[in-house]
Amino acid sequence: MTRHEMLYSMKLIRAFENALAAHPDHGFQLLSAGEEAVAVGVCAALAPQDQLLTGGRSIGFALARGLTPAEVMAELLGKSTGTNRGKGGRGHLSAPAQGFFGAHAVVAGNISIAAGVALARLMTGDPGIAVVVFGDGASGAGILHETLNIAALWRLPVLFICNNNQLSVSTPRQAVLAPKMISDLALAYGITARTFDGMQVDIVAEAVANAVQAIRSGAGPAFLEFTSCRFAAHSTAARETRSRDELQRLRLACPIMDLTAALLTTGQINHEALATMDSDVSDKVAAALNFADASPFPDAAEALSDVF
Amino acid sequence: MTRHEMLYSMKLIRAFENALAAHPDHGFQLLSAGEEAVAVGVCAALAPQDQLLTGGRSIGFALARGLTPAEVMAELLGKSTGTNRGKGGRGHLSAPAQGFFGAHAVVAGNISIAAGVALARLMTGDPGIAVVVFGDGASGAGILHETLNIAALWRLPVLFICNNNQLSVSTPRQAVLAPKMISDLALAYGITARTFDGMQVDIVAEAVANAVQAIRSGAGPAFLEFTSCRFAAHSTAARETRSRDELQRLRLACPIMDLTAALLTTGQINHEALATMDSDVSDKVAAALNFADASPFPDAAEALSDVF
Amino acid sequence: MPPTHQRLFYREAIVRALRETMADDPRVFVMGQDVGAFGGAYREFDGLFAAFGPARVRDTPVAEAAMIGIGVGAAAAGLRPVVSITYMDFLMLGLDPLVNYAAKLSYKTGGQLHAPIVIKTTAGAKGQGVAHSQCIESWLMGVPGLKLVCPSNPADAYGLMVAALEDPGPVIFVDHKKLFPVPGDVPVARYRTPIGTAKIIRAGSDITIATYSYMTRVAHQAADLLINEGISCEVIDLRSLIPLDAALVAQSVARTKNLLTLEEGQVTCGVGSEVAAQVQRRLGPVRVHRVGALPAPVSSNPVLEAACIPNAQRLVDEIKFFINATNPECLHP
Amino acid sequence: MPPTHQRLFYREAIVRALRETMADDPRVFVMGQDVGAFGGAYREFDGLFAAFGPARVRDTPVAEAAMIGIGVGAAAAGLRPVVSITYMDFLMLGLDPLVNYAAKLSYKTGGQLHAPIVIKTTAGAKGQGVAHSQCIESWLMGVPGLKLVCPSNPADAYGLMVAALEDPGPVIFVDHKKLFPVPGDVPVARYRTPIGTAKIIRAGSDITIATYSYMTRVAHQAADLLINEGISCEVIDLRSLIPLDAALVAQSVARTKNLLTLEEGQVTCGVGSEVAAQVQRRLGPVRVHRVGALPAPVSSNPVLEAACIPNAQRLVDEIKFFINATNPECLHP
Ligand SMILES: Cc1ncc(C[n+]2csc(CCOP(=O)(O)OP(=O)(O)O)c2C)c(N)n1
Ligand SMILES: Cc1ncc(C[n+]2csc(CCOP(=O)(O)OP(=O)(O)O)c2C)c(N)n1
Ligand SMILES: [Mg+2]
Ligand SMILES: [Mg+2]
Repeated sequence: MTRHEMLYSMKLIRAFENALAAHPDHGFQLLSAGEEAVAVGVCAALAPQDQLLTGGRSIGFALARGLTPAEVMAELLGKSTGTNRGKGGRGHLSAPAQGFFGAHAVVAGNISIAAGVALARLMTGDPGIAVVVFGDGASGAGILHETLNIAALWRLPVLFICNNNQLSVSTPRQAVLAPKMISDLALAYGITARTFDGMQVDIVAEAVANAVQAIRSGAGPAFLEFTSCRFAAHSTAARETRSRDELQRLRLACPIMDLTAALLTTGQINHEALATMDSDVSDKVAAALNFADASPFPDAAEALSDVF
Repeated sequence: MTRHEMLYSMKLIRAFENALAAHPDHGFQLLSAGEEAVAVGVCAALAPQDQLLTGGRSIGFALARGLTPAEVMAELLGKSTGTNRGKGGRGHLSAPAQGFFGAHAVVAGNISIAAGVALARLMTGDPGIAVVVFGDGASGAGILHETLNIAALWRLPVLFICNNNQLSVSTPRQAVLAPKMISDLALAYGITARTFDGMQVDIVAEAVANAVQAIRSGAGPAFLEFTSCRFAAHSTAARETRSRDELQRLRLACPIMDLTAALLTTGQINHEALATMDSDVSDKVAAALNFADASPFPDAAEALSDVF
Repeated sequence: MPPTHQRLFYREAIVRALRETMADDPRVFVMGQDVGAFGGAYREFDGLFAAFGPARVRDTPVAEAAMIGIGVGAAAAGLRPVVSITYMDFLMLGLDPLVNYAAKLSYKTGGQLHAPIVIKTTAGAKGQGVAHSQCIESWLMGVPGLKLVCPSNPADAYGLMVAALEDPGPVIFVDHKKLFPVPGDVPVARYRTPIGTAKIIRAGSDITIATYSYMTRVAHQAADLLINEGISCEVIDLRSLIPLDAALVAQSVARTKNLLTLEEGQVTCGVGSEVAAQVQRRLGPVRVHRVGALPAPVSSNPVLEAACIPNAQRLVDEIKFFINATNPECLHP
Repeated sequence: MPPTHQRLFYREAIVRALRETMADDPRVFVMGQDVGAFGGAYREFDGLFAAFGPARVRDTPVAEAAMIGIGVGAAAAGLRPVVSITYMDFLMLGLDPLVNYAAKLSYKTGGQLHAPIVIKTTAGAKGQGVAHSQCIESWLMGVPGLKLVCPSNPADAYGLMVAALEDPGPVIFVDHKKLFPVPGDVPVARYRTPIGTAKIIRAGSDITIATYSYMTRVAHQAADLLINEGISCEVIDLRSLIPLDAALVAQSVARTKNLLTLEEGQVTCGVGSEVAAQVQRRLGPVRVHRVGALPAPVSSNPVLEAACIPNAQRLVDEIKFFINATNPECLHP
C-alpha cells in the first residue's frame, strides 16, 4: 500500500465516523478518531487470505480491511443490506469472505477465537494467518494469557496486536495494568513482542509486515503493541472524562495531520491532490449514507432466523 | 522451626498419607509424597496471623500448618469431628482459626481468593499476609494473571507460591507451559519472582521467610516457584503414567532422606533419635486413625445445614 | 415537619444506600470497572469516590473473574465488598469464584467461613446487542447458597441494597438498564426491604402476572390496556428470586385461577418455569402461561430487539389468547 | 453371519464414535486435559492418540476458557473440534466463548459463520465433592443457539456422538461419571441417533417419569420396586435437552395423567421445570411433581452425597406420595 493510499484510508475512516456520529439514528457508536494509523497500518500489511479479528471498536479496521463503506454503514444503522444483514451491528461487524472474521464486543473475547482460527489454518495447511486486535483494557483479562501460552506451545500462526489507546472507558491504562509495557506480557511465553508508536502509519505497517512475514514462515505467534490515542469519549453516549484542554493538546498529534504534513514536506502530495482526496472521501461517505438510509430494516421475523 | 522439627513434620506427612492410603474407606486421595519439603518449608516461615490457601493437594500443608492429624484424618474420612465437620473432605480442608484458610479443589481457584484475603488484611491494617500455593498445572490459568496484575497494582500482601511438581494429572509441565521458568510469569507485572529447589526444606524455608518479610514490610506481592516431584500417581484412583524405572529413579531424590542424611552427616541427629521420631510419628498417625475411625459420620440431615 | 419521602432516580437510590452504609460500616467497599471518579456506567456510584476515596472505591481492570474472586476472598476474610459487574453477560466470566467457591463456602467449611459479598450487575436490553443484553437470573436461582434480588423501582432498590449489604451470604443484585433513569419516592428514613418478599403492585381478579424488574412496567402498561377489554390483572413484583415468595403468588392465583409469568429473559428453564412449578406445588394443577423473550439472541438492531423482547402489546395479545384458550398450545405451536 | 451388535462399555462407545468419525473426517480433532496418551480421565479417549497422533489429539493446559475459545474459533474457521471439559463444573470457566460467542455466532453474523463444535463434559456425583459434581444442563437449555444431549447408555452415547460431530452448530455432550463403566449392546453398523428425540424406555400406565442420563437407571430401579405396590411407571429417557422432545412426554402424560420429572441436579429452574411447562403448554394443567437434588451443595462425604442425590428408595417414596396426594405440597412444606 502506498502512503497515498494509507492517507486516503485514514481520511475515509475519519470522515465515515464523523458522518455516522452526525446521523440522527445510530443508537450509539464506538469511534476511533486518533487511532486510524493502527487500523490502516495493520491492514496494509495483511494479505487477502489472512483473517482479522477485532474488539468492539472496529469501524476503522473494517474499512481499512476493504469492506465497503456502504455495507458497513448499513450494518451500523441496522439495515438488512449490512455486512451481517443488520443483525450484528456495532461491535459485531463481520465479513469473513473478505478476510474480516469479525469484531466481537466482549472485551478480550476475540483473542482465543483468533487462536482457534490460526489453529484451523495450521491444521489445514492454509497459508493465511490470524490477526487479532484488542485494547489496553483487554490486556488485563486472563484469557489473553491462557491464549498466549497455548499459541506459543502450539506455534500458532497468530499475531496479537494491542491497540493501546491508553484508556478503558474512563480508566487510564496506568491505573489498571501493572506491566511497564503491555508487550512485556508476551515475553514470558517466549513470544517475540515489541511496542511501537501507533500514531505513525508507516511504523505500524512496517512492524506488522515484519511480524506477518515471520509468522508466515512458521516462527509461531508474535505480539505487537501500538501506542495510540483516542480523541473522543469511549462511545458517543459516554461521558468524556478528560478536560477540554487536555483533549485539545492530545488532538495535536493526529495521525492524519502528521502523514499529510510529511507528504507535503517531501512533495509526495500537493494541496490540489489533497482536496481531490477529501472530496472523493466525502462522496464515498455520502454515498454510503444514502445507501444505508435507503435500505430497509430487517423484517421482524428475522429475530428468529439464523439462530441455529 | 529447627531442622529437627522440619524433619519431624515431613515424616508426619509421609506417614499420615501412607496410613490414609492404606485405610479401606478413604474414597480416593491426592497425596504428596516427594513434595513434603515445600509444605514444611512454607509453613516454617509463616506466623500465626498469616493465612495459607492451597489447591486440592493439601494434606501436607494442612499438617505442616499445625492442624492436628486427628482432625485432618477425620475430615478426609468424612467424619463429623473433622476440620469441616466432614462436609468438605478431600480438596476442601479448612481451619481459618488456625491460619489455614483452606484448600480449594478447583485448579487455580484459590489464587484470586487469596488476593481477596490479602486485600482484607490491607484494608483493615491486620499484620497478617495471605499465602497461596498452587501447582504447575494451575499456572496456565488466566485467573493467575488477572490476580497477579491486580495484586501488583494494589500492592497486596500476598505471596504466590507455585509448587511445581512438574505434572498436571498425566501432563508434563513442559508440554503445557511455554515459559522457561514458571516464575517468569510474575516478572512482567513487576513482581519479585524466583525459582528454587523445592526438594530441600531449608532452601524453601529461607526463600519463603525472605519473601514474607518483604511483604510484611509493605513491598507488595512476591512470587516463588519451588521445583518438586510427585512420587505417586495424581490420585490414589488415577493411573500412573511413568514407568517403574523412572519412578524408582525419581524417588532417589527424597526430601526426607536427604535431610536425614544431612543431619546424620553433621551429627545433628543420631539413629536413636531418628527411631524415636519414627515411632512418635507412627503413634500420632495411629491415634489419628483411631480417632477418625471412632468418630461418627455426620447425620444425613446435615446435607441441608450451612447452605446459607 | 420534614418530608418523609424524597424523589430519587433509581440510580440515586442505589448511591444513597451505598453511601449511607459505607459511612456506617467500614467493611463495605466498592470495586469494579469505572466505578471511581467516573461514577459507574450508569452513574449509580456517583459521588462515592469523592466521599470515600480510592481505597474504598476501587477501579479495576477488565478482569471479571479476579474481580469476583478477590471480592469473595475479601468477604470471606471479614469485609463486605460490593463488586460491580457492569453487564450481567460478563458475570459468566466470574461464575467460578461465585458458584464454585462463594456459594458453597459456608457449606463446605461446615460454617467456618461465609462470603457476605454483593455482586451488583445490570441485565436487560437497551440497544446494546447480543453480548450485553442477557438476563441469566434463572441460572443463579438453581445455585444453593446464593440470594438474588431484582428491584423494579427506586424505593425497593434502596431497601434491597441495604438488606443485601447486611446479609451474611452472597447476594446478587440485578439492575436493569432501563431502570436507572426512572424516578420514584423513597422514604427518607433508613430502612431495609426484606429479601424474599414479593409484593402485589396492582390488584386484579382475572389473572395473576408474576414478574420483576423492568417487566413490572410492561405488565402495568398491559394491565392498563386490558381494563378496557374487561380483563382485570393482578400484578406481582417478585422483587427477590432467591428466596422466591411463591406463597404470595399462590395466594393470588388461588383467586384469579390464571398464572402468567413474565420475564425479559428466555422462558426455557426461566424464572417463570420456577414460579409456575412452585405455585403448582402449593395449589395443584393450575392454568399457566409463560411469556419472555423469543428463543433467539437479542440484537442491538432496533427492529429485532423490539421483536425479541416482550412489550405491552404482545403481552396484551398473549393474555387475551391465554385467558380464552382451552389450551395455550394453540398460541405457540 | 457377522453379529449385528457388539458389547461395549459406555466409554468405549464414545471412543468408537470418535475414532470412526476422525478416520472419515479430517476436520474432527480432540483437545482437552489429559486426552492424549493418558486417554482421558475416564478412558473415554483411549487409543485415539495412538491412532491419530498429537496434532489431532491435543493435550491442553488447565485453561478452560481458552480451550473452549480456541475450539470455537477453529470451528468457526472450518474445523470440527471436540473439546473435553473434564468436569461440567468447569464449563463455568468457559461460558463466555460458548454462550457469548459460539451460541450467537450464526445469528450475529447473519448466517455467515457457524461453530460446529462438540463440548464433551461430565456431570454428576460420584464422591468428588462440591466443585466436581454439579449438573448445570438447565443453564444451557435457555441459551438459544446451543444443542445439548445427555445419553444414558452406550448405544445412545455412540449414536448421539456421531450426530453431534455432524451437527452444524455447537453441541454440548454431557456424560455422567457413573455411566462410563456401564456396558451395553451397540449396533455394529454406523448410525446416528437424531438429536431431539426422546424414547420410552419402559412402558407403564400410572405415571410418566421423564428423566435422562444416569437417573434413567434410578427410575428403572424405582419402577421395579413399585410394580409390587401396583404402580406402573412409564419411563422416558429424554436423551436430548435441546431440542427437547416434549411431544413424546406429553403423549405419555395424556395417558398416565401424572408427570414426575427426575434429575440429579437442582430442581429450581431445572430440566424438570421446563419439561413440566412444555407438557402443560400442550395438555393444559396436569399433575406434576419434580424430583432432584436437595437444595444444597453435593459433598464428597458418602452420607451427605447419598442424602443429597435422588436414589431409588427416595424416588419410590416421592412417587407414592405424589400419586396419592391431592396436593403435592404436603410432601414438601
Ligand atoms: C468482558 C467485558 N467486560 C466489560 C465490558 C464493558 N466494556 C466495553 S468496552 C470496554 C473498555 C475496553 O477498553 P479497551 O480494551 O482498551 O478498548 P478500547 O475501548 O479502548 O478500544 C469495557 C470495559 C465488556 N464489553 N466486556
Ligand atoms: C479448573 C479445573 N480444571 C480441571 C480440574 C481437574 N484437575 C484436578 S487436579 C488437576 C491437575 C492440577 O495440576 P497442578 O496444578 O500441577 O497440581 P498438582 O495436582 O500437581 O498438585 C486437574 C487438571 C480441576 N480440578 N479444576
Ligand atoms: Mg483502550
Ligand atoms: Mg503439578
